[in-house]
Amino acid sequence: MKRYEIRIAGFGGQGVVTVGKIVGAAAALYDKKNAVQTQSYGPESRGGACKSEVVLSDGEIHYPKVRMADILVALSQPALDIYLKDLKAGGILIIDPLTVIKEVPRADIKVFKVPTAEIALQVGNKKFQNMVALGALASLTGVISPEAFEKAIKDSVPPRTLGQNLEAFKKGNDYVRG
Amino acid sequence: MAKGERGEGVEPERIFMKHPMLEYLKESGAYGDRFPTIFCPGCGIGQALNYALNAVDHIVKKDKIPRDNFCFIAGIGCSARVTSHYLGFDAIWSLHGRAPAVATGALLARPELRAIVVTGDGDAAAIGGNHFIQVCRRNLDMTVLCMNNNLYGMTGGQSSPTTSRGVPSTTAPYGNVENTFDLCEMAITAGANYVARWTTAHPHQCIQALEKGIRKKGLSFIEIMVQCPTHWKQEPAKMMKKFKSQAVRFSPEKKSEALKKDQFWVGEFMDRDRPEWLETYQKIMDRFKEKT
Amino acid sequence: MSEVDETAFEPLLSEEAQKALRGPLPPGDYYLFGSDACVEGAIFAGCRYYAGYPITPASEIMEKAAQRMPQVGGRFIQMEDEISSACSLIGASWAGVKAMTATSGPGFSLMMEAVSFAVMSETPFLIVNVQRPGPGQGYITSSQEDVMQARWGHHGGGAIIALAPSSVQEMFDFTIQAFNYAEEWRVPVILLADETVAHMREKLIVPPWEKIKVINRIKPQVLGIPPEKFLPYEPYEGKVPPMPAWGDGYRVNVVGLVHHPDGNVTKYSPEMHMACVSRIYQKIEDHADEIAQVEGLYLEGCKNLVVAYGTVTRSAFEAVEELRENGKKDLGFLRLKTLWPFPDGKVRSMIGPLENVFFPEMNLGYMIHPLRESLRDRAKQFISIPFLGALHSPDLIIAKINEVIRGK
Amino acid sequence: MPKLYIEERYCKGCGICIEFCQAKVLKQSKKMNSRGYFPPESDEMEKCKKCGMCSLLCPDFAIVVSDE
Repeated sequence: MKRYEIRIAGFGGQGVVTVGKIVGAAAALYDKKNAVQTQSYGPESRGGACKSEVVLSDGEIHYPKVRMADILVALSQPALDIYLKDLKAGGILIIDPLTVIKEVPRADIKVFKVPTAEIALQVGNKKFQNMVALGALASLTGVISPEAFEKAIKDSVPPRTLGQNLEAFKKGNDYVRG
Repeated sequence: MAKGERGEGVEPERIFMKHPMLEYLKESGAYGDRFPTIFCPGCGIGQALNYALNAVDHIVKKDKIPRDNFCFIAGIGCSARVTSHYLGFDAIWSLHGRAPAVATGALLARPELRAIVVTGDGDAAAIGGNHFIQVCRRNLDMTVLCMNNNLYGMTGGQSSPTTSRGVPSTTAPYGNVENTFDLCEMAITAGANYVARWTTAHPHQCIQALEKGIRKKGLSFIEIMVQCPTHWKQEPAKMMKKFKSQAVRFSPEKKSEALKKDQFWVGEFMDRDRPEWLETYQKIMDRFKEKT
Repeated sequence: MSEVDETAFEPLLSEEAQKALRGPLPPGDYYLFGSDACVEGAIFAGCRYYAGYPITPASEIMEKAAQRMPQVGGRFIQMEDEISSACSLIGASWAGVKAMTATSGPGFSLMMEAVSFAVMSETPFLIVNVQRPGPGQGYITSSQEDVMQARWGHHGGGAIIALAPSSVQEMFDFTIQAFNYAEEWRVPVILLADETVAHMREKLIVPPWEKIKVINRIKPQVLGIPPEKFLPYEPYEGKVPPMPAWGDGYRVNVVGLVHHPDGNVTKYSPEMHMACVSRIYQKIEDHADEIAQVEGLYLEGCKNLVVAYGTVTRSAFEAVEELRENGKKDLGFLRLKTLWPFPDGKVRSMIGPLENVFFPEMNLGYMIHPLRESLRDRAKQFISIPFLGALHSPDLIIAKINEVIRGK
Repeated sequence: MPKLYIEERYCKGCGICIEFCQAKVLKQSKKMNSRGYFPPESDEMEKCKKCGMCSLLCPDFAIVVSDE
């Protein structure tokens, strides 16, 4: 794998950075790949624009950010509007149809509509939305092993909510597969 | 010429007894004399320093605290000049108003140090106001000695936050239009454990307050009203006598009494035992110590 | 009264966490946050005092320090502002402890007063500047706009040392190196990080501890200099003066006024002034080539050169690799690991005659000035590639290089 | 009789010691010191109470009284 680029974008508070963190940790620690995760956000603690990027490679990673994404997870309409153009032809787009309401204006990509917030509510809390998205992302990229993901999730979430996080992850995983 | 004990050079030839506090001062060094001090004739800062050294002397002798545990930390201004190169202690003549911050760093790095912050009214009440307030709030184990001469001396007699209303100065030629700060009240409100005010005309009280302050866990604030004969254009001894007549001995019962114009309270305003920063933090550090 | 969900801090208080973290990071592979790597590097270097004031994007360093300092026997304090944070480092350093703070643009401006004093009083400490764009509040993304302020921001003469890390590994390594510089040269050192590298997660390899070099200041008692013979500002073997700690019995008077080697400040003369200030300038600038680190690649016979530092190195290097793959074999690459003192002699010794020098910077072209001075007769053209608010994409650099080289 | 020592090089002739001497044994010298100040002197030291006030109040660490 030369260079695989993942971008997750949405509102602050949706857990976008956590998704990036887990993807990077799974790849770097448990799948022995090189991974660089970066993030950027506005001045707001909650509700502003927020994105997280992960670059994976078997070789050394120089430029740490996304040049042309292989996969884009857009959890808000503005996020899609800004980053859609930087998605590779043939790339994967995951959106939440609840918050991304407009038609996706590109035909050369694979679009997956995952109602992340709704599924998260089934698990018990909207805040597991990011884990649903992560589940979908994990299943669709296929570059990182599911075991690595599970271990990385275990490292990053409080033990008390681990069960729910894993459940949300699995539901997201299943949703795009089924 | 005899080699000085801590000489870094040469001490002046002396055929007679020297002032006992010179033991704690550097009269000269390898690159020449340091004494006489830079202060104007009759300046109260030399006296306040004299009292502070007496207090340290008592503590070194009575409490068996090593002299070299003491460090003097000052900012800028006439008051700060005592740390410029006269002291036979570890000392720093740091930045204007920042002495409490420098002392904070020193104490957190080496808690066995006895930090004495030497400051003035401009240093503590104006440019270093917030540092002073915050260090009182943290109640760090240090002694803040404020030499209050009610103006900026080194820069040429400008108004300070403690200059009385209506009083003219080089920066208030038509009279000071501002209200004044009571630094002791501020220290109490901010959380200092021990707060006292005296004047240069109360040498024994000053020494006692300083001794008590140094021994006290937590922050001690001792304000000494000092005369600036140069800028107030008065005889030093006359100013000291005026201090004595204006100073009203404080007691909690008298607190509500109104003071006449030009009068001010002196005495011990606060003596309490609120938790001190270093002790509190030590409990956190102890959590991580290997349990034996 | 404020209430806090204490469960959020539970992991920190668990038995396991308390057991695991009582020293520096053990050797091994980690996947770490840039800010955390910086704190771990500092702890490894022996830093046991952290004072700071929160500011985006540097707060994460402070938060990590708050967690780690008491675990390793150090102390952490949240000060009332950046002025006092930096000033408290002076006190901590003179009390014998390696000390640091981290801040960003506006806070860095406030720290300049303490830097100036530390330069004069030869007080070692570390300031990490996680650069954000300015002027004013600017923004909270990435920037390299404080590179000149780091060197020239403090009033008066003298010199400092500054490094620019570009990866999580370097946030660890350079922090240790920065403390080594500070201790060796008795000078405040500035780590010019930026938001990108501070908020980046990447692999960190901690080598076996004995492989990491840690330098400590030289104390007069170690050299056998007794207090009565000790001159606090007399350089030892022509380098820097030994530095006792307060409480050691050396009775040092630390001053910010120009001084004689014994600390005397009243016997003033222009000669003494010149001697005092030129020494603290020369101890750094005269050793620039010894201190500064430069890394070159593909320099043999190169006609065009790309120069970069900090995180932009990564964009620039990716651009160079891609351009070389596409046939531009005469493209060389130079990377400044340290920015100050500027390694004039070193750079000149590495570079032959050139056509173009390209210099991408996350500012409007600052370090290009000392570089141009250094290579004044070596290159025909110096081309700044400025970008603000975010890391350059390699495509931006590639486009500029193609435009210039093709346009000839 | 107590003996008075004045470090003339340090004395700035401020007069505080003279003014606050409890036994009133100090007076201003007629002779200027090398810096142009008039240090204190005494010709009635037998009346000195050795209270130490002069030493304590001296801003310049220039005066001290001892037994002899």
